[in-house]
Amino acid sequence: MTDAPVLAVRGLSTQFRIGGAWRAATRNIAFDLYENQTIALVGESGCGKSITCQTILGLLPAAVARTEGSIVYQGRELVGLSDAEMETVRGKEIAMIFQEPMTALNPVMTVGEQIAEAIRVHRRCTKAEAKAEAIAFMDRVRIPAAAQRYNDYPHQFSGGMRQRIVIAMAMACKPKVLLADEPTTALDVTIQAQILAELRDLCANFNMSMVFITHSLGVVAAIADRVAVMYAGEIVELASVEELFAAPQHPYTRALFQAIPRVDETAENLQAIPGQVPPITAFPEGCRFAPRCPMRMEKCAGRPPRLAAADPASPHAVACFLHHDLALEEAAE
Amino acid sequence: MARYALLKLLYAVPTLFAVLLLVFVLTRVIPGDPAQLILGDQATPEAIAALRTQLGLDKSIPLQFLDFLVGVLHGDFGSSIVTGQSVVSLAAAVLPSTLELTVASLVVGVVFGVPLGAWSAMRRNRLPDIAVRIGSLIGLSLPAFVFGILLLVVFAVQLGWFPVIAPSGDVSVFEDLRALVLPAVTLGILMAAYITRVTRSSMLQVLGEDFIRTARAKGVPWWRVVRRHALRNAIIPVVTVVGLYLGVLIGNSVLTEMVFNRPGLGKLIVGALAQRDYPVLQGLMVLYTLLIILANLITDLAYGVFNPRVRFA
Amino acid sequence: MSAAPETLAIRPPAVWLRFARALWRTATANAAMMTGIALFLAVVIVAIGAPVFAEVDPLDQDLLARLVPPSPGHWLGTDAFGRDIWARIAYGARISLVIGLVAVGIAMVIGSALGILSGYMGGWVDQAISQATNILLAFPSLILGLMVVAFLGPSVPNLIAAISLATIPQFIRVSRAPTIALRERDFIQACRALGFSPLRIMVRHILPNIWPEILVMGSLWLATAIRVEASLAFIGLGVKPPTPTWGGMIREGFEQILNSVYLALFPSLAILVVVLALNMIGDGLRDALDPRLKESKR
Amino acid sequence: MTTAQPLLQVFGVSKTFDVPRRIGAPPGKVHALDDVTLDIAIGETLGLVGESGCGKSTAGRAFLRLIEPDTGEVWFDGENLTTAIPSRMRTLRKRLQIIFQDPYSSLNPRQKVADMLAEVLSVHKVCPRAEFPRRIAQLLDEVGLPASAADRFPHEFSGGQRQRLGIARALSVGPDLIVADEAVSALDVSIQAQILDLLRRLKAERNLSYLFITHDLGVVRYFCQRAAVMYLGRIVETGPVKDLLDEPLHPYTRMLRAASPVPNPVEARKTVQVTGEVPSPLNPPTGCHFHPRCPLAKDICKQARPTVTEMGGGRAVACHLYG
Repeated sequence: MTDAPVLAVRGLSTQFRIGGAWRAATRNIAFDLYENQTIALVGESGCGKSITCQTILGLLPAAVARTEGSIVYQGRELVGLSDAEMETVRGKEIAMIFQEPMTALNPVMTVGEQIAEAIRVHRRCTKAEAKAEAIAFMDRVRIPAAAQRYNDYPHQFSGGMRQRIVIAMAMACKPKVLLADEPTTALDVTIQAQILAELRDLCANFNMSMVFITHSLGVVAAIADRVAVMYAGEIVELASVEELFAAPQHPYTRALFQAIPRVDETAENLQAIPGQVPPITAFPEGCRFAPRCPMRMEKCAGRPPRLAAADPASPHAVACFLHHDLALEEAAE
Repeated sequence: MARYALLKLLYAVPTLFAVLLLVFVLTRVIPGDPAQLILGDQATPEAIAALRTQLGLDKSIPLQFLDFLVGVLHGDFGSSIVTGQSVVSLAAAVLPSTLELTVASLVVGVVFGVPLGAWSAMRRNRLPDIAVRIGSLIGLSLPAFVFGILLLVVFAVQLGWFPVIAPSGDVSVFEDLRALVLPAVTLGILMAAYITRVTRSSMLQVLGEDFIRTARAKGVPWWRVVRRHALRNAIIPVVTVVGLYLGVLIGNSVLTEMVFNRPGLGKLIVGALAQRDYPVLQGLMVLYTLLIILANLITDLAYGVFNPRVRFA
Repeated sequence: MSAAPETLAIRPPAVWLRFARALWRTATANAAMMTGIALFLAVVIVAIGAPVFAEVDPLDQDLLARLVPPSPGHWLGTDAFGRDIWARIAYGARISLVIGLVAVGIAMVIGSALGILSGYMGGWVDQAISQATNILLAFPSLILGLMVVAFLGPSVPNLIAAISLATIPQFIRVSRAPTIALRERDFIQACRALGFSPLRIMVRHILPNIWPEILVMGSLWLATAIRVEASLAFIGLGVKPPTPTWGGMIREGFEQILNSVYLALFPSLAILVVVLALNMIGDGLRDALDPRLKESKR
Repeated sequence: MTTAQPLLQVFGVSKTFDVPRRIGAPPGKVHALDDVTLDIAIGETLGLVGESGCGKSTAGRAFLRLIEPDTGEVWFDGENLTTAIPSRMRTLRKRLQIIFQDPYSSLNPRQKVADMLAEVLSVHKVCPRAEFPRRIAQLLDEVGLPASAADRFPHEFSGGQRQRLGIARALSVGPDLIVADEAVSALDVSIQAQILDLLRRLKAERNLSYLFITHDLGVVRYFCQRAAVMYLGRIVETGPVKDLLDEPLHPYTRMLRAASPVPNPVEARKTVQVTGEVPSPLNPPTGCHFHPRCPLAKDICKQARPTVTEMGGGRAVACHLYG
C-alpha cells in the first residue's frame, strides 16, 4: 500500500429531483481506496450503494441527478468534469461491471467487437491489434476457445460467461479502479464462486483496486479488504473486513449479522430487524436507523451521528452515539 | 435461410387456401345470378342457361370450387367479363406500375421516418421533438386520398411542377419518374409519419437499457453510443412495423392511384368494381394476398438480418 | 414523474366514478389529449344535434344556388346540386360515427374475447384462433372492406360488417399477447392454485389488467375505421347517395377540384379533425398507460 | 420423520417441455423433471435446493398440477392427485397452496386486498358473506398486517408486506401443505428474516407442512428439517439438513456447499474447487448428468444413470461412488 489513496471520496452526496424538489439519496459518503485494495459497500436495497458507484463514474443523467462533494482520482477532482472529460476517465482509468450480465451487453454486437471497442475508444490502434488484444483478454478471463467465440453474440453465452465478457471489457484498458456493482447477485452460487476468484486474481495481477457493491455479507467476507456498511444513504460503519466481522459496532451491522441464515452453523432463531428501510422522501432526522434500533437513545433522534473512530488510533469508524458523541454538523468545517 | 423461406411459403398455403375459399364464397353469396348480372336484364333464359353451363354454374357448389381451384393452380383466373382479356394478363400489365409506386413510397417513408424518429427521441420533450410529434400525428390522421388531393392541387394544379395526370404509353424515364414523385411522396410521407413514431418510442426504450450504460461506462462518446449501440437496436422493431405497414401501403395505393389517375392494380380494382367484373375482382384479391404473403416473408428475412438473436434453420 | 398518469394504470375499473376521475386527471395532465376529447365531443354533439345546427335539410336541392362558395347564407357553400355543405357535413358525421363506433365496438368485444380465450387457453384453441387471425391480417383492412362491400353491396350494416371483420384480428392481437404474458404471472398461477375456474380468471383477473390497452387500441382503431369508411366512400363503396357521407362528398368535390376547391376541402377537414382527435386521445391514453415511456430513475 | 403416512408422496414424476430452437427447425426437448420421487410428512418442512434451471420450480408446480406431469403420480393425504377429476381437484386445492418469489408479480395489481381475499372466501364458500370482514381482518392480523390494509391496492405495499399478503391469500382456504417457491429470495435480509419467522410461527400454529424451494443453503439450514438437492431435473441427494450440509455425500452437494458464501473472512477465502457450468438442459450429459464437472467421475458415470442408494439415517444419494 502506498501513502496516497487511488480514489478519495469526501462528503459525497447524490441528489435526485423528485416531484420538483431535490432530495439527497446519499449523504456525506467518504472513503479512501488504496492501490491493490478492495473496499466493499454493503447494505440492503435503497441504501445508496449503487447510486454512489454510478456517481463516481458520472453516469447518472444530469437532468434528474446532481452531485455534491468531492471524488479525487489520483489527485484529480472528478466532480464537475464535463461529459467529454469524463469519457477519458471512464473505462480507461475507472471501469465498471454490472449486476445483470443478461442485459449489460449490446445484443446486436458481437462480444469481440464490444471488447475491442473499449480498447479503440481509448487508444490509437488498428482494428487487428484491438481484436488480438480483445481475444487475449477473453482468454485471460478464461473464456474457452476465445478466438472462435470472438464473433459470437451475447445470447450465445451463459450468464457466467457473459459476466466474464463484461469483466474482459472492463479490463481492456487496464484501469486502476474497478467498480463492481453486485456482479454476482444474478448468478448461481457455483458461478459466483468462480467469478469472485477471477476478480481476486485480476486485482492482484493488474495492481487494480476495486469498489465492490453487494448486499451479501458472505460475499463481502470472500472479497473485501475493507468494508463500508451503508444504511439509508449513509455509511454507518467502516472497518477492515477482519475487524468488522470479529466485532461489529453499529447496531445495524450487528442486526444484519443476526438476520442472515448461515450455511455453516444452525441457528435457533434469526433476529429480524423490525420495520423497513425508509424511502428517500422520508429519511428520519438524526440517526436514520434510530426508528428501528433496539439500542435507541433520546439523542439519536436529534442530530445525525458522524462517522468516526471510537478509538482515535483505530481505523474502525462507526456512526453511532453509543460509541462516541460526534455529530455530523460538527464535522463540517 | 432458404429452408426457412420455403417452410414459410409452405405455411402460407393454408392461408392462401382460406383466402380462395373466402373469395369463392363471397362470389357465391352475391345476390342474384352471376349469369343474369353479366348478360343484363334483357337476356333470354336460353342465353342465361348457356352462359351458366359455360361458366360451370350448373355444377354443384363443391365441384365449382374444385374447378376454381384447378384453374387457380394453372394460373387461370378466368377472363374479364367486360373486355374478355384474361385476368392474369390484365394484372400483369399494371403490376409493375403499382410495385414501382410501393417501393418508391417505402424508400421515402424509411428515409424520412427513421432519422426523424431518432432525432425526436434524442431531443425528447424539446422543440424538435414536439414539432415532429405533431407532424406525425397529423400525417397519421390524414386519409391518403385527402393528402393526395392536397398535393395534387398545390404542386400539380397551382404550381404545375408535376403532371396532373400520369402520362401513359411510351414515355421517357424522366417523365415517368416525374409522374411518380407526387404519388410516392403522398404514400411515403404518410408512412414516414408512422415510422417516425415507432422509431421514436423504440429509441427511447433502447436508450434506457443497461447496455447503453455499459457502453458509456467504458468511455464511448455519446454520439457513438447513439449510432453504434442505440440505433442498431432501435431499428429492429421498426423492421417488423414496416412489414406490417406494407399492407396499409398496398391499400393506400388504391386511393393514390385513383387520385393521380395512375394505372395500377388499384385503378384496375376500382374499374372492376364499377362494372361488377367478378372474375377480375377474384383474381386481384388472390394477387393481393400473394403480395402480402411475400411482403411478410421478406420482412421476416430482413428481421433476421437486423437481429442476430434470430437464426434460421 | 407526475402522479396523475399513474392512476389510470393502477385503479381497477370496478368503480366507474373513480375511473372517470382518473381519466379526467390523465386528460388534464395532457393538453393534447384534452384537445382531442374536446374536438371529438364537439363532433359528437354536432352529429347528434345535426337538425339543430343545420337548419337546411342535407338532401334539399336548391337548383338556383349551385356551387355557391362559402357565404353568409351557406357558411360552407353548396355543391353541384345546390345542397348545403355544412348540413351535409353535420349529417355525414352521423354516418361516420355510427359506422365507426358500432363496427369498432363489435370488433372490440369479439376480438378481445377471442384474444383472451386464445392466449389463456393455449393449445388447439389458440392454434385455430391465431391461424384465422393471421389469415385476416394478411389483408389490408381497406382491401378486405372493399371486397366485402363490393360483393355484399354498400349499406350501413354491410359497411359495419366489413370494417369489424377487418378490425377483429387487431383486437385479437392486442389482447392475446398481454394475456400470454399475464398467464405466466404468479398471481394468475395463484388463482389457478386456488381452484378458480378459467372463466373467472379470464374475466375477473385478466380482462381488468389488459383492458386499458384494449381501450387505447379502440380509440386508435376508431380513427382508422372512420378513415377506412371515408376511403370506401371515396372509391364509391360508401352508403349510397344521396345520403351524405364525408368520403362521398370528397369524391363529388374531387370532380370539381379545378374550379371549386372548397367542395373537397371542408369534408376533408372534417375527417382530419375527427381522426386527429381520436389519435390524440389514443396517444394520451397510451402515454398514461405505458410505464416504459414514463420518466423514471432506476 | 414419523412412521405415519406422508402428507405428500411423489412417485417418478417427469415433465418434458418443448423449447423452440432455430426458427423453422423442430423444437428441442428439455427434461425439466426426470423421475422425481420424494415425500413430505405431516408438519415437516422439506427444502428443495438447486441452481437456476434445475427444475425445482417446475417440480413445485407439477406437484400442485399447475403444470401437468407427463408421467408419475402425486398422492396427497392418501388420494391420487394426478387422476383427480376437475371438481375433486378444485376441492383438494383448498388444502394445497403456493406462495411465490416475486412479490410484485404475485398479486393482481387491480384488486384491493379485501376483494382479493373475499373472492377466495366466496368461491370456496369458506364462511357466510356477513363474516367476510371479520375473517379478512383476522387473516391480515395473522400475517402481521393491520386491518386497514384491506382497503388498499398491492402497489401501496412494500415487498415484504406484499409477501405477507401472498401468504394471507394462501392461508385463506386453510391449507395443510404450502409450496413456497423461493418465497424469501427476492427480499433483503432483514425482511427475509421477518418472513421466515412468520412462516415458522404459522407452521406451529396451523400444523402446516412446507415444500420450501430455494437456492440458498443458508435458508435451508435455518428453515428446513430435510432437504432434496436437484441437478438438471433429477434429485441427486436427500437427507436431514444438518447431515446433508455438514457431510454432503454427492459431489454436487459438496460443490454447492463449498461455493455457498459464509460470513467469515477466513473461511470465505479458502479456494473453492468449482469447475465448469451447468450444461444446457437441451443436451444433458449422458449417464450421471454431473459427470463432466465431477472431480471424482469414473468411466461408469458417463454411461449409466446412478440409482438411488439408501445410506441410513434417512439419507439417500444417487451417485456411483456409493452404488
